[in-house]
Amino acid sequence: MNEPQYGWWLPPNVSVSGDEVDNLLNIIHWFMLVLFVGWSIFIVYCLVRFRQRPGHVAIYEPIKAAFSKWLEVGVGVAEVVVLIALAMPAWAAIKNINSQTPTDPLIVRVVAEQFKWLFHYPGRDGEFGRTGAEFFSDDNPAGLDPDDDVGVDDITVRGLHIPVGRPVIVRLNSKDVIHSFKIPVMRLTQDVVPGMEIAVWMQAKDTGKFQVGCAQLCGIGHYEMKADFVIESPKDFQKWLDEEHAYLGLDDE
Amino acid sequence: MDKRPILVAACLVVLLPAMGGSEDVKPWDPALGTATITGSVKFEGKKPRMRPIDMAGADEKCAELHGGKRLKPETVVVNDNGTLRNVFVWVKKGVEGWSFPLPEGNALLNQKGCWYLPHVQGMRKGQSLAVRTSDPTAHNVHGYAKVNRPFNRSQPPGAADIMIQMRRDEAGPPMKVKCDIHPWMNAFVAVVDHPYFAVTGPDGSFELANLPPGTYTIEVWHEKYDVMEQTVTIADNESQTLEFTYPKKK
Amino acid sequence: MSEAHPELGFWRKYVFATDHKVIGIQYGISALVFLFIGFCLMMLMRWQLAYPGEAIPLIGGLLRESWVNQGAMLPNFYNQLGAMHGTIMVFMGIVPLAVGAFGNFVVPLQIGARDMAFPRLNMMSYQAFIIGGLVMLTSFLLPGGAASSGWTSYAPLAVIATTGQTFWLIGMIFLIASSLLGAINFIVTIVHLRAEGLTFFRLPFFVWSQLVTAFLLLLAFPALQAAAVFQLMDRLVGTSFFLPSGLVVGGEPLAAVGGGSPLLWQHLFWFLAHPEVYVLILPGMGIIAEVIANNTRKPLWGYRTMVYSLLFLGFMSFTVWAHHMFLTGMGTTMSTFFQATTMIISIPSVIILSCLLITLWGGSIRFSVPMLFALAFLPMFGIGGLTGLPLGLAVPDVYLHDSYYIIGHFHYIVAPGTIFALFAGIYHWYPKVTGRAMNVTLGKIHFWLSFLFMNGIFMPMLFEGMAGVSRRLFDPTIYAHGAAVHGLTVMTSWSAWCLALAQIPFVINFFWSMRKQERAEENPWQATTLEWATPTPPPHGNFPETPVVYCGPYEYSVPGAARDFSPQFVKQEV
Amino acid sequence: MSTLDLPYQVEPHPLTGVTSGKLGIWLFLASEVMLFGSLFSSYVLLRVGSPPEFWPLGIEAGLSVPIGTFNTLVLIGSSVTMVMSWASLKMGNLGAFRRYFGATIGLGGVFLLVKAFEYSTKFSHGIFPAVGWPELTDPSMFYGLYFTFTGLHALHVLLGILVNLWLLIWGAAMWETAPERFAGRIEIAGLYWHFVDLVWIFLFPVLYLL
Repeated sequence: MNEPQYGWWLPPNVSVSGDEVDNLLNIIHWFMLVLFVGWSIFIVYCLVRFRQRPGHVAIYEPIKAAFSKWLEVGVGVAEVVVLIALAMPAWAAIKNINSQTPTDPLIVRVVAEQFKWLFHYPGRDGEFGRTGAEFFSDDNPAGLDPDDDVGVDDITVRGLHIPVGRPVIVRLNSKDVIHSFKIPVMRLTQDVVPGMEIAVWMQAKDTGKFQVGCAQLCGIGHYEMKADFVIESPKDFQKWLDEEHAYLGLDDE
Repeated sequence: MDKRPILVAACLVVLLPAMGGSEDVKPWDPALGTATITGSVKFEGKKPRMRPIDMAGADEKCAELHGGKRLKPETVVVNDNGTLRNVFVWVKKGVEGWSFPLPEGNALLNQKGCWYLPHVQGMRKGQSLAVRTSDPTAHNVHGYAKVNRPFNRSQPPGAADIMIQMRRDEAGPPMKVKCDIHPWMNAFVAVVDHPYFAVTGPDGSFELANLPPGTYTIEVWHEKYDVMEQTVTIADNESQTLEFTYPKKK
Repeated sequence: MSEAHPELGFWRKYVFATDHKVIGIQYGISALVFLFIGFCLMMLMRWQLAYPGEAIPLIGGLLRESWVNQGAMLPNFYNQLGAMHGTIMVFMGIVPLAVGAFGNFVVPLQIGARDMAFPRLNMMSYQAFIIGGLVMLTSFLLPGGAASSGWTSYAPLAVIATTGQTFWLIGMIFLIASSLLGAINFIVTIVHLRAEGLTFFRLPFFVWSQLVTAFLLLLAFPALQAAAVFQLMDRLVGTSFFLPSGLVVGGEPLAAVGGGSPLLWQHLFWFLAHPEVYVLILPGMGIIAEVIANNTRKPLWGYRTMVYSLLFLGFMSFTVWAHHMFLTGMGTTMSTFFQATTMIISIPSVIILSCLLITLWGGSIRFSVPMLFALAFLPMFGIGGLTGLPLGLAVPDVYLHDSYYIIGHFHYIVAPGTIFALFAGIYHWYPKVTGRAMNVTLGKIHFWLSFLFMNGIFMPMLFEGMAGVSRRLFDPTIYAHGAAVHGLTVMTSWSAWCLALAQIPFVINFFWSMRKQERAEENPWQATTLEWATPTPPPHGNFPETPVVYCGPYEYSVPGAARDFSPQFVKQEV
Repeated sequence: MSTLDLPYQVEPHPLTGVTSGKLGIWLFLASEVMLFGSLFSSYVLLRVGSPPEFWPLGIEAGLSVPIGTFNTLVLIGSSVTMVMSWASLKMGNLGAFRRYFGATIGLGGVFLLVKAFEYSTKFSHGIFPAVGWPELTDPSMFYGLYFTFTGLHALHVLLGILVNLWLLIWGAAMWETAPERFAGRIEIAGLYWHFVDLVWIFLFPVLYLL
């Protein structure tokens, strides 16, 4: 587990699809910087050369309209390029990733509530127990049907653990208000809207211990709505699952 | 959000004591308190499984105080002797005639290791509930009072106790207290205007001592299995034993 | 019949005034006060962000015990401050100042009208505005405090929030009514009451910007009105337009029928709120255009192009709202559409900006105080626009959405952007309003300090956003990446407090000049537009004799002309 | 009043061909169109989003089509009398104007009374904006939308009635001083009234029939 380094620019990226985002961000910001510096130079030059002083008079129409159309056209073109050449493909890529069902994904059900995350893994049997809004209660935060034996071995924890390299599908649900599932190191943000289940897809390329946060104001405890985000080697992940299973205390019955 | 039921309830509770107040209320004479009601609350059938709570994933500061151990919700705690813990027992009817002196001090609700201690407690009307934090992390105590005034207060580490005075009876059902920041934290506080209440403990028994002779309606309440009641008539220096059994027979 | 006006009593003259100039001043004063209040709320928040959990100095002890713990701020208070800061600044500060104050005072003068088309309607819209504002402020006195669900008031959070939200909605309905009445008034005034010879393409750019703004207000606000009615119903009557079934709040099922849609609120809200963004910026652009033309002593470059861009901008602003909702799980096609429209809408803004830039070329630039603010506006607005680029594209937005980056972005547009434009306007038209010019030295101090600290506030936010810090966090240091940039947070806070100090010269200047400064002559800036054709300050009825317009708005340095400015209202012998 | 007599209060503006007041009311109506437009699009969004079994036809939900139809006719009638009143004013017949205009107000009142009756029957059956369909606890927006839409519309009608009353009782004094201007005001009031009528003509089928 390497200690993540955070700075004044993008945090470390541990997502396989994150590089695309980072590249786009960096390219756009270089483009912005160039444009801005260009403007500034132009302004400063004008301010010096055309400052009001004795003997200097303004020119009624210094430039024919033909000139400097290129500037606007240039900007327009640049934006179209960014849009068509970079943004659309990247978005399409990510969306496709989301839409296609990856091979052997780990499925995690997430229940957002004021003001914590709850992560729901299928147990040994590999399938989720029946859940429903009517089952939610203080001792049953995942909304599992108590009469459904499939759910007995399900694992409900407050921290998100995923194995490195394996595709993970996160099914986002909210109990109460709109939350937003944000993992900066995965370059991932997705609103969690009550009344609808939204699935997002992610794949880690590196291990480490990070944080999940909430990015949509959800009330008094919004700032405290965080959870551990642990990326482990498949072996450690399996070990963790076994520990969690042990906590359920099913075997000693 | 629909606040109307709360309002209606509040109005009723404002009015009812006012009406009831018309009958004369004598100051309580301790010499009369000679009778005792004891009993226990049994639990039958398959006890529901409580899932262990993983605090560490959300807030390490909470888990630290429990070592590696995982707590389970105190919703249903069945003692080894087959009795049910955290049941609130109180005299619902029969002691209206007296006004009892208030005990010194406040009722304490302590937050320790992101856990409410005690889970269920009774207190006297007019007393204050002192909500204390012994935790290195922030809490937000949220009282879902239906009769008293609801409260919702943040409590950063090291903050002073939050005092909430209970001006009205609220025992049927007791008010729920939750921490907004740590959703697994919940507790129940019953407000009664006489000293005859108890909460079943590790042995599932209760005792209501120093009762005057008379006829009483004893009510037991459990957060999951709701209420039951029995009526008992008791004479001077007499002691009677009551048996309650959860879950209720259909 | 009305040529002889009876002298009006105090009430009719200042309180129930129907004269557009008095109403403009009323708007101006109230809006400045609201701006100041909103700014104070923000300074409180900055303390919590810079020094989380520490007692607020001086006033910490005086605040309500439900808001602070031993003087240190509590989260619910922070959320109230956040929500009300946004609301006050947008709906009660900038729009009333830009549209209500400048629009009311300047537009009729610039088009040579005697007053707004509906003077009493004008009075009513001011009164609706002030009522709405007071309702908003009084909500702080409620037991649960003011609205705390952000200025966007997203459902379901806002629906289950405390009573403050109800006040917010009612206040908002008043503010909307005010804006609608105002918008109608502006459009009719500009279309009908232009002086003889003042054709549309002889209108000053400022008037154009007000016209487009009025249309945006007129057509965008009703959506929020509908949304507000729905949310009021949800809160008071118990309907569930925005509440889906099976909500569980605090472990208890919510007592509502359900079946509603939380996203409906966002659609209605942003359908207003995106045009609203342009309502915030367009009048500013108009002021800047006036000031730049006047201080470069030459016509605006590409005046017609700018006007067409303006119209295009206004139209397009209705087609981009959902780029605020990329993360609500909308489909690829929709997001692609809204990305495209967002890119398209950026082009006219770029055109207007570059027209203003190019106008500098070949001018004879006079560094008056208004011009300083105008010159600062150009790069600041530039940054604001550029940082909008990554947010308009879905992929980077997925990362930057609801982070400090977006806060930096829109604040660069409205704070060093619009607010600088408004300052430019104040310095530019102050002589017209009071008859006295403002002190230049104080003005320059005010400018340079404000310029410095504005950037000190908002530049760090962009970096915090890149570092992944979410907005609206009571204590960002909870997160590792938040703690890493805490230094920037502290810098922001100190800049904010210094910015407050930097306004002192302005306040002194504002009141001192009213009494002490020497009288300004009728046309101190040697400007060409109609407002300078009236006596200063203008009398009731504005123009002694109705003016006639002979030429375009910015006839500066006309070759062969006697002076370097040829006013619209003076016949040129050529 | 201390306001100046501004141009184009009586004579139309050469560019737009209408008086300032008329242009103003058209703009106001435009914003009203946006208001009800957003209401209707919300209706569509909510209806599409909810399963059909939770979305009754007006009849199934217990709305009475005859009463609705009657109210529709009442409003249309009031629009007609509104036109007549304006016409008679143009012909300089103040008495006829008073009669027709009064009739318009009266019909508006009838509409509101009928609506009040409809509401009260709903309430007496325990039907409120906050209940679902067919079971009162089922997730249905129908009654919420019904009460919100008709309520807002009723408010518009009420506003119209009040303004018209003012014009009839006090405003008519202007007939002596500035008849043209007064006729203009009546025309404006008429435009608003026709709009309110039009809204109902949309509301009626959407809520009662579809």
